[in-house]
Amino acid sequence: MSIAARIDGDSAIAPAAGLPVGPAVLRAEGLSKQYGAVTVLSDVTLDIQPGEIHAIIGENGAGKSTFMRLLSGYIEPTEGTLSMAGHRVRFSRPDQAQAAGIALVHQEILLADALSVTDNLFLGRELTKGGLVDDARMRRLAAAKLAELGCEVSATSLVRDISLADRQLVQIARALLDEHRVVIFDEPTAVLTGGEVERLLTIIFELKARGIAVLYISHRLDEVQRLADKVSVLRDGKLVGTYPGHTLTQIDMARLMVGRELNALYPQKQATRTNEPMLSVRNAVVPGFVEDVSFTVHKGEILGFAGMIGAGRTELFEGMLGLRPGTATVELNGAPVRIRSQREAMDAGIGYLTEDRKGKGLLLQERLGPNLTLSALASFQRGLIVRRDREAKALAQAISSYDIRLKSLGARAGQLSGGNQQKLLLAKVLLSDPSVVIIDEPTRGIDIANKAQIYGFIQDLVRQGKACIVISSEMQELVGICDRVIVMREGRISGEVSDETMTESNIALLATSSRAHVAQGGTK
Amino acid sequence: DKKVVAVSIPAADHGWTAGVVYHAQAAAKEINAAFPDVEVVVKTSPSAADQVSALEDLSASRKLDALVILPYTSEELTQPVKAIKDMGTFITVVDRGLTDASIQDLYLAGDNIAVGANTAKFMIDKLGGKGDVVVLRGIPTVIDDERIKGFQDTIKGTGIKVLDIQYAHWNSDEAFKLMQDYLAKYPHIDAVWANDDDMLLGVLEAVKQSGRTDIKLALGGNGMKDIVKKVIDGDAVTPVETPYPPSMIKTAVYMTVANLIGQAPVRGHVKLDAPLITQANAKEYYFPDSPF
Amino acid sequence: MTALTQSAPTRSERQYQFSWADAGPFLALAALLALGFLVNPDFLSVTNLSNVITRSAYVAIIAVGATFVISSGGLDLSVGSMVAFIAGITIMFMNMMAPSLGLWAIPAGMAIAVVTGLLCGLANGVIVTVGKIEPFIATLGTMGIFRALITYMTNGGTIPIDKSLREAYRPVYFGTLGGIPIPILISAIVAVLGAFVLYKTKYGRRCAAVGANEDVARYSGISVIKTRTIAYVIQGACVAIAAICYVPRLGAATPTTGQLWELQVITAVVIGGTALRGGKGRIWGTIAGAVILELIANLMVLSDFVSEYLVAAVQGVIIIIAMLVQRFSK
Amino acid sequence: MTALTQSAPTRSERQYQFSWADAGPFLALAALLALGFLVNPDFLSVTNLSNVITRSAYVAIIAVGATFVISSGGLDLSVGSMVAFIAGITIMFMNMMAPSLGLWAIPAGMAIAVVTGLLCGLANGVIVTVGKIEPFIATLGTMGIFRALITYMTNGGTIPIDKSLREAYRPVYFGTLGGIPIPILISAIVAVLGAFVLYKTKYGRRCAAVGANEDVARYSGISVIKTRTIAYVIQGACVAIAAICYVPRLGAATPTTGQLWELQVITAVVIGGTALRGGKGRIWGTIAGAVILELIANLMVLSDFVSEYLVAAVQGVIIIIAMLVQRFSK
Ligand SMILES: Nc1ncnc2c1ncn2[C@@H]1O[C@H](COP(=O)(O)OP(=O)(O)OP(=O)(O)O)[C@@H](O)[C@H]1O
Ligand SMILES: Nc1ncnc2c1ncn2[C@@H]1O[C@H](COP(=O)(O)OP(=O)(O)OP(=O)(O)O)[C@@H](O)[C@H]1O
Ligand SMILES: [Mg+2]
Ligand SMILES: [Mg+2]
Repeated sequence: MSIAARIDGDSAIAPAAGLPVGPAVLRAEGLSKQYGAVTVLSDVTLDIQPGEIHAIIGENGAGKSTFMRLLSGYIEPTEGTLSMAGHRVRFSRPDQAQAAGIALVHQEILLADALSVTDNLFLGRELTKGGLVDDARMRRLAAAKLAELGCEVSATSLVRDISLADRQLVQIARALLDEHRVVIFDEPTAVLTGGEVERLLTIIFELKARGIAVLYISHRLDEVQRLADKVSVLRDGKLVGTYPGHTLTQIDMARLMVGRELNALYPQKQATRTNEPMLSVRNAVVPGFVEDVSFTVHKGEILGFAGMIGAGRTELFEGMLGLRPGTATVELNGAPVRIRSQREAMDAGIGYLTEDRKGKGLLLQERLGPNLTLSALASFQRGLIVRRDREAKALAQAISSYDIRLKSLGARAGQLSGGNQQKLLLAKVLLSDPSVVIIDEPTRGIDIANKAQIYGFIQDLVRQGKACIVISSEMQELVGICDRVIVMREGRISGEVSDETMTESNIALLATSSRAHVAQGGTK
Repeated sequence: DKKVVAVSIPAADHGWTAGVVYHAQAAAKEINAAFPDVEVVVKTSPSAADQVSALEDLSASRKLDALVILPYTSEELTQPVKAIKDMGTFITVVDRGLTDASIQDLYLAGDNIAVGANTAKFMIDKLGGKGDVVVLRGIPTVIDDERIKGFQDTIKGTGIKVLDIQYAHWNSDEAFKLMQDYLAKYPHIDAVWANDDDMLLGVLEAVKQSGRTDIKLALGGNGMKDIVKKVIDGDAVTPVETPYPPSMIKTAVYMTVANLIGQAPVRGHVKLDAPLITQANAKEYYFPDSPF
Repeated sequence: MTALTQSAPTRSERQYQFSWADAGPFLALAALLALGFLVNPDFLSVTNLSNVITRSAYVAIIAVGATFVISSGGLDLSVGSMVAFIAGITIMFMNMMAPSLGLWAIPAGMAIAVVTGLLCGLANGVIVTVGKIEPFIATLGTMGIFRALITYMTNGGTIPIDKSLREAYRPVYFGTLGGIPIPILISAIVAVLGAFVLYKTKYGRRCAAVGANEDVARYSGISVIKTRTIAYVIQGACVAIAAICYVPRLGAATPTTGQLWELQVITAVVIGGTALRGGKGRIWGTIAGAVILELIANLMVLSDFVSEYLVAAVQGVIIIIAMLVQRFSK
Repeated sequence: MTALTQSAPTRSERQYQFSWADAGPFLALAALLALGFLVNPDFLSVTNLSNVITRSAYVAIIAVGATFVISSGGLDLSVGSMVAFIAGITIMFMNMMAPSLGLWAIPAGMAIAVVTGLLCGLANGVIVTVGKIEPFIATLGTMGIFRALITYMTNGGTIPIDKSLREAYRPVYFGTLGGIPIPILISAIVAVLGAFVLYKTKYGRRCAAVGANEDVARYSGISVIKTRTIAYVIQGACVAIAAICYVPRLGAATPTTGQLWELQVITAVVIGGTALRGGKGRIWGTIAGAVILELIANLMVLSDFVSEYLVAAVQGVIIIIAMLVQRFSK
């Protein structure tokens, strides 16, 4: 390990070069968290200085989110203390932390679905005029804050009606609404794409300029590299160390997180692609989202779908799979199939992994086994009985092949860390052995080491002669693994790239500007 | 050893049953005080099924020397009462006879058919043989059924016409609403019959509110104290009342105890009449302390 | 992405946009009125409509409270027996005070009614929130308790109000003010207050938030226990007001007073467009729902189509159809 | 992070771990038995207990079905009147067939009962799932409909079963097999079957998944409509079985048969530890809940402490306490 200028993790007071020295705005000392016998975070001591952007990185399940929840009052530590500007503080509720100036943007979406965007933003701190809630003013402020973030939803729309990305932006807006001393972002960009991410990063730099401390968690190490003044690494619930951000390369970070050398992120592309059409979709229409989209994916091919948020990719596939109203002519292996429900899609051999793992993917209150087998129960049946022993075996298998990390086997799906939930969901979808696999955002919230694993796994699928469609907002990832990428914009296909035209800049061009279509000379 | 007399009656869910409970408890208290070697136990049940359960419970935990029962329905209680009789218990049945009359050692009954028939006779008389009448019935049970039958059979062939008949569940509020609707629907009504006094209270309020003067008669039934008071006071619209005294339970308990400890065997069939209560005899039927 | 400034005006338009979902109950109401007129032209007579709307006042008033409870994620099955219990307490108190206070016994009794209502609501709220008992069961329990208490108080019979108070109190149900029956006025006031609290105050926002997502509410520093308990207390106050209007109608409380009102109240709230799972309350829809229910019952009597035995069936069918109309108008 | 293989054995241990939450209803049951013994030693006599458990069979059988409906995220308020309706149909059919079929009319009637139950359940299910109507309101509607139909069928009176069938049919309620009353055996069979379907089969998994999160279920290829409708159909079958046991007990169907059973059924399910919001069903808890309710009523009859008027209040209090005991045992 050739990592330069390591800062002593225990006495993180030692400043990184070029950073101002001062009293820590927030200090965690000996912080530990246990759930029953399980230790999730152990003895973490860390100082956060005003005006610094402090990234926390670590593998899935390393304890990052737990640490952040401890700092912001969502959970209470088993041991250890917090202090702000030298004064001991104790938070037993998040609003206490907020009152003290600490805001957390959750990794999960924590909004009330049935309420409007504005109501969610001001929940618990409604503005009033003469004792009455001042809706007009709250709406104005909400709209302004959302505009600042580049979120285009109306301030009066209900949260249940807006997309995942917009929800995330609403969450961020909520944390930024009041002036705080410390703002914590837990994987804020997992569901965002290019434009939104840039805007968020700009805002974070503004916060820093105003002397606000920012804690930033992301698996997108390029963001970490651009943003972070300091990088703290968690591994297995322990603080490995704190390092000056600008001296670390992404490879360094990955090594520190994993504790071993890493191979290349993207696997060598294999020539598994054939010209044998496997799934072909004609004239797909999803009212309000998708107009007339046609495409074909071949046996052994990895086909990417790129686009900005709101391009309609998710809707295209949900419409095609009968998960929302829409029409499409679908042929599988040359034979027409009618798909009116997800069940029929599965029976036809099409698997779909949703982008919304908490809302649509997993039963959070349920144990892992039943979650894993939910969509493939028939194959666990003998007679009428669902065989628990087979289920347990399948789970053990999934846990090892997808490297799902959990502290206890009795855990509920909701207790897994975000990344491990995603892996469980992947295992669930692949359990019924589909021949066409559609994965919406395969690596959202997945750490760098696991990403490589998942890419390898997608390759395994096509090597077995399946076809794979990957919808992703990470262009780099699409370029890294796909044979071909279709780009969507405003509900239509705006172009297609493959081989040498498959570059991030071409995809970005097709995704954003209508002129790009012309420039590409009609790749459609 | 004390002789045990179990009294099984419906729970107090409206005025009349409340009267039954009141009189049953009064009887139990008086007898328990007067006869040290008799114990009267009163149990109420909110439904036929519960009454069967209560019988099972009462007989499972002790030997019953006598059972006084006012059954919810005849059919449903016949077998369960028979099971008790088979254990050697003296059976007194009140109001509703069992389908197998041989089970009843003593049967004391009101006459629901007569309640309807006597009311009808009075109406025919008072209205001169013709007129438009609206009727409110109670909840769908035998009592209600018999009263309505008595009424309808009696007016058959006369000029009395029933404009409408609907359930008001022996409930004053529902009767009030129903009467309001009758009044809206029919521009002319000569008389109203609510087959229970709880309902009559609601009817009278609705008539009073409407200010209508075409209603010459508004009659009820059961002998509620407020209505008997009206009769005593010579009310023009409610000049008569038909008794169906809840106190019959008390009579039955006393007769049963007499059979048990007295030297006089009391068996057979007693039918209480349902004579019209008029201003002349109303005082006999007025119990100001009863809840009913 | 610079569309923000342009899209700003749309935002306020949206606010006052016509919503079919919100209009559902009112459409159903209009359809029912039209149907009623076809069945029997007397249906739309002023007397009949005024009678029916006056009658719906109790359920409407209680349902305003229920809108709070339900939108906060709770449920209250005890309201029907609570009406009876409060009416009983009120009458007993008035009768007791009549000799010494004279007619002042009436306002004193009303005050007692409100206090009793608040306490009953508080009891429900505390059992549900602090005791953490499923609202359905908790209030089913208190429903039995209140019903038993009124039966006990009346010995199963009736508690009539003192003759000396009767006439003075009567106008609270039968009187009019500017031609409008007083119960209608009272329920209008309750609805306006309810709408004000639910839509315009911090508490209203928090109430809906607690119903929509308890965790989110808690994380936002909202006390779920306090908020939901207050909803039950509001419910108690509404029940008390309904009881105050109820007593002068028949001048008595009986063990059957308010029987099954809880089901009517919940039906009114749901027909009005409030979801039983919480998070959204519609006061005006609730009022429409209460009127719809009473109109259906009225229509059954005014029409001659239906056998007396089948009235309940037809009512059931109409309610289901009304809900379907709502679904389709969405 | 290779801890996975090591921790594998823990799995089966955990599977059969003792859970206080699950034990709650049984603890409450034990507490009640102890209390009963203190109040009246006869309480624990074989006859009494056998009576009480036999009696709780109806509610238990229906509640097994309700466990499915509730854990799939539904609710069914119509079960009480459905019992009456099915009992009515069954008796009418048996009486009609008695002259031609003789005693074979009894099994034929039972078959009709089951078919009717399945159809009633299907109707509820379709209204709720396809009609997308809030289950509370939809089944409140069908509750009115079934109740009205039985009133219509009986003309407001009773339909007694034919004398010729009476004696032959009696043992279905009053008989014993190996010393155990037949209704207890039937409810045990229903419970075992229910537990098997809910815990061991594909359908049971799906049912719980639909109740826990509709979206997840849909995205897992589960038809929410089908799953939930089947739950209502199961409920209908259970109601039919309960009706089959009910008829010989009272030998007649009346318009008041089964009144308020829906509340008892839901209470039994909830006391048993099934959450009303769905996602988790506990068949054995439900059975315990049904027995608890019947024991409370029995205790009221056997003890002489409580005024007749207050029985309902004491029952309410005991139910609330039983729920609190459960909460605390978690
Ligand atoms: N309530 C809980 N009970 C038991 N274990 C828990 C609970 N919450 C979290 N854990 C465990 O704590 C560990 C750390 O979780 P955490 O969410 O902090 O990880 P993370 O670093 O944020 O991961 P990711 O990058 O995947 O989001 C995980 O193994 C998780 O299963
Ligand atoms: N229920 C809804 N009602 C109204 N608008 C909606 C609804 N759901 C989504 N939208 C809008 O539709 C558009 C498409 O949504 P979505 O973000 O899911 O598309 P996408 O191409 O899958 O993007 P990504 O997968 O990158 O998030 C967005 O503008 C979103 O705000
Ligand atoms: Mg995390
Ligand atoms: Mg998407």
